[in-house]
Amino acid sequence: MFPFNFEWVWDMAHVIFFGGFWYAISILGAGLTYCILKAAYDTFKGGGESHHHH
Amino acid sequence: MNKNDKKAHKFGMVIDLDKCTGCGSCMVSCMSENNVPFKEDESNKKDSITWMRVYKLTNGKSFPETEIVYLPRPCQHCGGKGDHGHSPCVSVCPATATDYGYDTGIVSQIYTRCFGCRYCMGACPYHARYFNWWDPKWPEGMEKYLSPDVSPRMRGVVEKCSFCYHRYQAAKDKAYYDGREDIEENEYQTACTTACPAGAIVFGDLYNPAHRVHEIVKPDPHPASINSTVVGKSRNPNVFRLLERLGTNPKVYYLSEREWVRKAGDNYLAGEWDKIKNHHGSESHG
Amino acid sequence: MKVDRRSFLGLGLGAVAGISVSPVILKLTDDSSIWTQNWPWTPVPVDGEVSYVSSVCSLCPGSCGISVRKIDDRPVKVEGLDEYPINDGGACLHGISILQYLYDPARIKTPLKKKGDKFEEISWDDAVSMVAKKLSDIRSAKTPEKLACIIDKDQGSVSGLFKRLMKSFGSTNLYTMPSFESYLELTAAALHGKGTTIGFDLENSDFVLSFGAGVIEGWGSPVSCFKANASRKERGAKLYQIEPRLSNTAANADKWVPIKPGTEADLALGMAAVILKKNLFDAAAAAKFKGGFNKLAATLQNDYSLSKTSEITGIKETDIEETATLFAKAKMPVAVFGKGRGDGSQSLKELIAVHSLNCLVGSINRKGGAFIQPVKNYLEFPEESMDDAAKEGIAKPKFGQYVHDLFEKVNVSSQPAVEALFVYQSNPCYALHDTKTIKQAFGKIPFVVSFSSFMDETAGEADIILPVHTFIERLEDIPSGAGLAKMVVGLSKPVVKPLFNTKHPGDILLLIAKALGGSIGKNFEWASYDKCLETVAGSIWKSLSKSGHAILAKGVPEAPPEVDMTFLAGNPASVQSNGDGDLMLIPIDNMRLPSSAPAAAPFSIKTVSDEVLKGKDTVVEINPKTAGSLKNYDYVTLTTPVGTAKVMINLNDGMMPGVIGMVKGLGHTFDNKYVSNKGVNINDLIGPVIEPGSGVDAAFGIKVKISRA
Amino acid sequence: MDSALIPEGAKRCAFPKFALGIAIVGAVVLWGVYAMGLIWWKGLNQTNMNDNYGFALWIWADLAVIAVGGGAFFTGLLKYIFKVDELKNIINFAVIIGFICYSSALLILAIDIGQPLRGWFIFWHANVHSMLTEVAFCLSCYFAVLTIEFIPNILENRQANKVPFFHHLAHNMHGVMAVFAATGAFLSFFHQGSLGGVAGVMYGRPFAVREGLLIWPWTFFLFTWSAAAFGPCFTLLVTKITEAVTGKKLVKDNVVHLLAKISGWMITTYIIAKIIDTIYWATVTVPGLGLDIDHFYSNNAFYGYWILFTEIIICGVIPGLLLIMKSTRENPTLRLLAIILGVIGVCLNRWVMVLQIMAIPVMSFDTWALYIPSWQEVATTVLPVAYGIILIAVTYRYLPVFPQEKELNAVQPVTETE
Repeated sequence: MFPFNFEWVWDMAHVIFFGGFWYAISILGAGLTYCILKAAYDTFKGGGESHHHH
Repeated sequence: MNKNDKKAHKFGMVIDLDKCTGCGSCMVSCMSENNVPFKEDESNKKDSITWMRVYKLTNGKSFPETEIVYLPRPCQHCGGKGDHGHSPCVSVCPATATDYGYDTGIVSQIYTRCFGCRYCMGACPYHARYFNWWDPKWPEGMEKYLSPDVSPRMRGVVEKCSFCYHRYQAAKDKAYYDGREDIEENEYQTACTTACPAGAIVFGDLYNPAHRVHEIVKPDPHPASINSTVVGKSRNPNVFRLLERLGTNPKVYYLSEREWVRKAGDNYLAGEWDKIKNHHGSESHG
Repeated sequence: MKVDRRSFLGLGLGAVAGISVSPVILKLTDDSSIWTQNWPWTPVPVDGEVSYVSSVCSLCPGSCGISVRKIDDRPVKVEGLDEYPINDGGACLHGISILQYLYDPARIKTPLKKKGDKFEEISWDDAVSMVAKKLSDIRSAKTPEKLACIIDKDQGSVSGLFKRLMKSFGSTNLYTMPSFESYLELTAAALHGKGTTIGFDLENSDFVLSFGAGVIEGWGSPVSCFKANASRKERGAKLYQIEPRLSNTAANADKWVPIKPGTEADLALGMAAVILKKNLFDAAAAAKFKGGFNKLAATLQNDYSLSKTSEITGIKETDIEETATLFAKAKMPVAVFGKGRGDGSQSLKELIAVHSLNCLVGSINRKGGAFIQPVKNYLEFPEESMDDAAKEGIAKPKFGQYVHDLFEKVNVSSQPAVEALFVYQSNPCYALHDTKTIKQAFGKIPFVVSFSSFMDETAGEADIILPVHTFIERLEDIPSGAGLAKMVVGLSKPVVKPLFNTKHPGDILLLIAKALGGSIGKNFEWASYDKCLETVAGSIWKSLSKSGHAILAKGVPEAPPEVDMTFLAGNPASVQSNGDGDLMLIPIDNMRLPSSAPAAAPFSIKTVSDEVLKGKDTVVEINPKTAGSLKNYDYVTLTTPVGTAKVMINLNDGMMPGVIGMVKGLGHTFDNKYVSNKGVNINDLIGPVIEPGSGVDAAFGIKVKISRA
Repeated sequence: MDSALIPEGAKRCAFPKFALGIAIVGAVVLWGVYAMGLIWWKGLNQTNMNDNYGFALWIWADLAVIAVGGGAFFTGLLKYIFKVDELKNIINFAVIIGFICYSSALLILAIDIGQPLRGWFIFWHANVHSMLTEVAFCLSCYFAVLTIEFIPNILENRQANKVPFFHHLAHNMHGVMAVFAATGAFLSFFHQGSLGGVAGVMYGRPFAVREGLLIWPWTFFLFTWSAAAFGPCFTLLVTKITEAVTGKKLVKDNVVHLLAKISGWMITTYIIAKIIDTIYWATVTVPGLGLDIDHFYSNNAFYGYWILFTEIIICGVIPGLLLIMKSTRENPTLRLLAIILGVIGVCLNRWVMVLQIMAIPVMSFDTWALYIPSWQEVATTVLPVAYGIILIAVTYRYLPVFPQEKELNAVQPVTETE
């Protein structure tokens, strides 16, 4: 899973597999982080209950 | 270790089915050597751990034409398609708990790594893999006979024949201690081989022409002409492997002078055997 | 701060979040997996110094050399001993399982005394004095013959000590359990004179004609036979197997000749007739036959013509003629007998008839043939001093020649015929035919003393149990026998210190003799059994202690023995089976299941096929034609004149139609869940059939009725 | 008593009635949990699995719920990437069904493995060559995606939405949902495929093995395709059941017709591929290994040709055709028949690709292995179903799952159940 696990080999299979995996994880992480930070910002700015439905 | 390493071995076995008496010594020697547990009812053979299992085969004819033969089945230590080490089980294990030793050709099982998904068992057409459905339990005091060379397996993991790998390690250690580069043929023999009272099992290095197993099997180093995934086919017309056509490339060979026995080693379409049998083992490349 | 619902929720969420980001979860995850890798209830064998101890196995008469691997004090693995003259490295599954016997849950851990239906623990002193008191009482009553004794075998120093005790005591009622060796000696006695035995030179024979002998199923000395059989291919030797079912031996043989059960003697005589008629016999040898050979030859031509033999045995005339001819024309043929393991009931007529073939073709004391030689008495016990009671006692006749005669006598007598019975290392309540009557006899004996390591069926019937060391806990001489061509005495050694409060059987006898005192005590004045063995083994002790074995005889014996045809010339009748069922039930000896003491080890039971044992049921073999509409694993009830049993069936094309085969060695009832309460003991279904002329129990099977259960 | 939590303007049954329903299904859950506890405590000896049947009922259930849960990723893909906007009216529900399916799948895996406490080794000691590794990674990641997709719907609960942070979070997550959906589709493609690969790469098992493209056997693509094809059938089926139970129309016909049409075309194309695959396997692959396909279908009463016929024709060709033809698609009865057949078909396919593989002997002297699950296996397999019912009931009651509900049920109040 990580390069420090002893099964890890720097071969094509690992690069593709974990490349894909960490890429997906990064997108999900970044997306979530963005949403949370933005929500915190919006809350702090006090948009509040104003626009109820989208 | 690299597979092209000069010191690499390919340990294998040839079992003479005409000599095998079905006595069961190999099974018990294996169980005793490898701390295989037992339970109250072992008559359901589908949940009975027998790394070495002796199958009974019949020719299917009725009295008095009936014939039977016994076929001991350890783990076949498959080299996988093209003998590249991608055994059916090793290639599917998600947690690298079973591994192919390129220096020995032995398929290992790491019990503390296995988390019991059993995919390897499904992938193995030989039923050579066994799951610990129960906690291993010995009657009070009997655990004293357990050997420290092989750790008893906990519930919930898969186990199988290791070609008595601990014996290889011990032999290697001794050779190292004696200042020798490599081990002798008789220094590393599996528990089933040494126990067989009929001497039906021959074990050794399939790469080493001086070893008896090589003399009997005469493995063809080239891929078979009809199926390029098959490597190491025997050039002895009486020697066969189980399910050779699948391309699993087992390192366990069988020997029999009886045609129906050799035929039972694999699947053949109607009429196919008669075409193949004369051909069998004759694909010599010298 | 007031904790309202909202802040409580908040706190909770905060705590969860906090724990999630802290290393606690990771640590717990890691620790829990490490815990599963080291579950305290999964044993971890302790490592230590490796050593090997050589010894000899005495689980069966095979007497193989074994090598025991030890880690410090713990034996961990048993293997065949390389270069041992009998087995040369090979081992059978039972020998490899020895350590399971050592730690058997049914081991008797201390002397026991029966109280009601239960046993209570007693001290050795109490146990020995109770036995001594009972024995003294019997002697005081001047009925020393009312002490009877059953031992497992005739040879060896422990048997010697039992015999010595019985003789000193004044009783002739010492019996051995039937064994292959006992049948060999009976056969040899009839043909070649008393005190001789037979060995078969299988490893050199080029044509083995087996009358149901399970050459690779535990017959004789099993590992030695496996080896001889395995070398057949290289030597170009042939094996012809004659028996009603496709046994492993039949399957491995060059030819299987199915025969109607119980007609083996007739076939042997029919073959003899062919050999005589075709002049294929060794005329020079035959010229020296005594006891009416000419009369026998005439009877054979008359009663055992090809057509008659064929009719009796169900074998085609051409097969009989061809097999007899091949046998007679082979260079080094040998005919072997003793169905199955050779230790079950056998007809002496059959054994003699088969062995006569060896005599006819001149295969006696010839390479690859049958070796006739005197039973070697290698132990030198000093002459017993006998008091008057003893002298009077041994003048009285024995109840009978065989162990079944003893039980017959006990059962028919209204007064106790036997006051006290010693049973050493044998299990008559399980292993003899019609176990019900055997147990009934045990009930009629007031005082039964068991010398056993395991709480088996017979030990369970005892009043006092004097537990003995298992053989890997003790020193003992182990003589070979069981049809081996060579005669070897091995030394069984204490590989491990005794686990429990048990004693060496020899030492127990020393204690009992000492407690009895007088001339009996004098006859046992050794400091210990070990000292006794060293003394009585005399000339071979050095070899025994140094190399672990001594070879008493090997190679072809020189002097040709006499051949006396009297028994057959009397034209004895063949044994018939009891009952009125349509089918014949015959016992099957299975290599993976011992049929007598001790019972199978858990490992051996584990290897038993599900076509033999399924769950708690015995599976019997039946030909599909005989089974009719019955299917595999259907339940049926078997009914014989002796008993009934519910079993499953296995449709087996290798079984002769009209015959049902049931394995021996199942149906134990003692307390070991891995081994007991599995299947049926065939001896509950078969009763003894006493052979006229020989007096042996010669039941080869029994008529049986089968019905769907 | 819980009216404050119920979406504004929605009619729901009385709380005691709801609670009673939950309690009944909850009893089934408890039964399942008890069985699960037994299995974790005593081990897999509580099942009727054995060394021949290492994969059994659970793995089938696992594969089946993942297949039918494929409606979530495929609907998401259509809605967010291909911009099929009508599907916004069913996407919430598709996500919830997917969430139930995938959480069930993970739970089943946690019961199924012999050493649950070491389950994470599949990640930590990953063997990247194993299809199962790929399954585990993609499955877990995709479950995270489903959770992310589910969160905004939860936050839209009337009370939760009053919290400004939650309100903003839900809003923002909707904003970037396309990114999550794309990632989900990518992950789904691989784990659905890898589940097919699990069977296809078993070259020791002639019944399972398939040739393929690079490292992927044909079953890889067939599984992905079939999940995308039949997943929407399951979404529609559960919607139909929910509508029947609540006695309300929740999704407009045009949305249903659209999804059914897409599903129909997917099924039809899939089944053509499946037929080609089967013919190639039966006439080239299997004979090449010395076997006649009769070997797989003629030993016992259960595994006969009927299973092949049912899977491909009755539960493949027929629903495909019913759904691509406008007349049959828009006939409620025939549409329902088609989606039921479709769901059965994909489940049957997964059964065949797990249990039949295990049952068939490969060595000439081996025997068929038939197996009947133990009650513990049945209980733990029923557990996710009961849990799913509860989750649907709770979400339906408290969350605005169906955007069209208010509009469709505005006129007169209808008798409601839970």
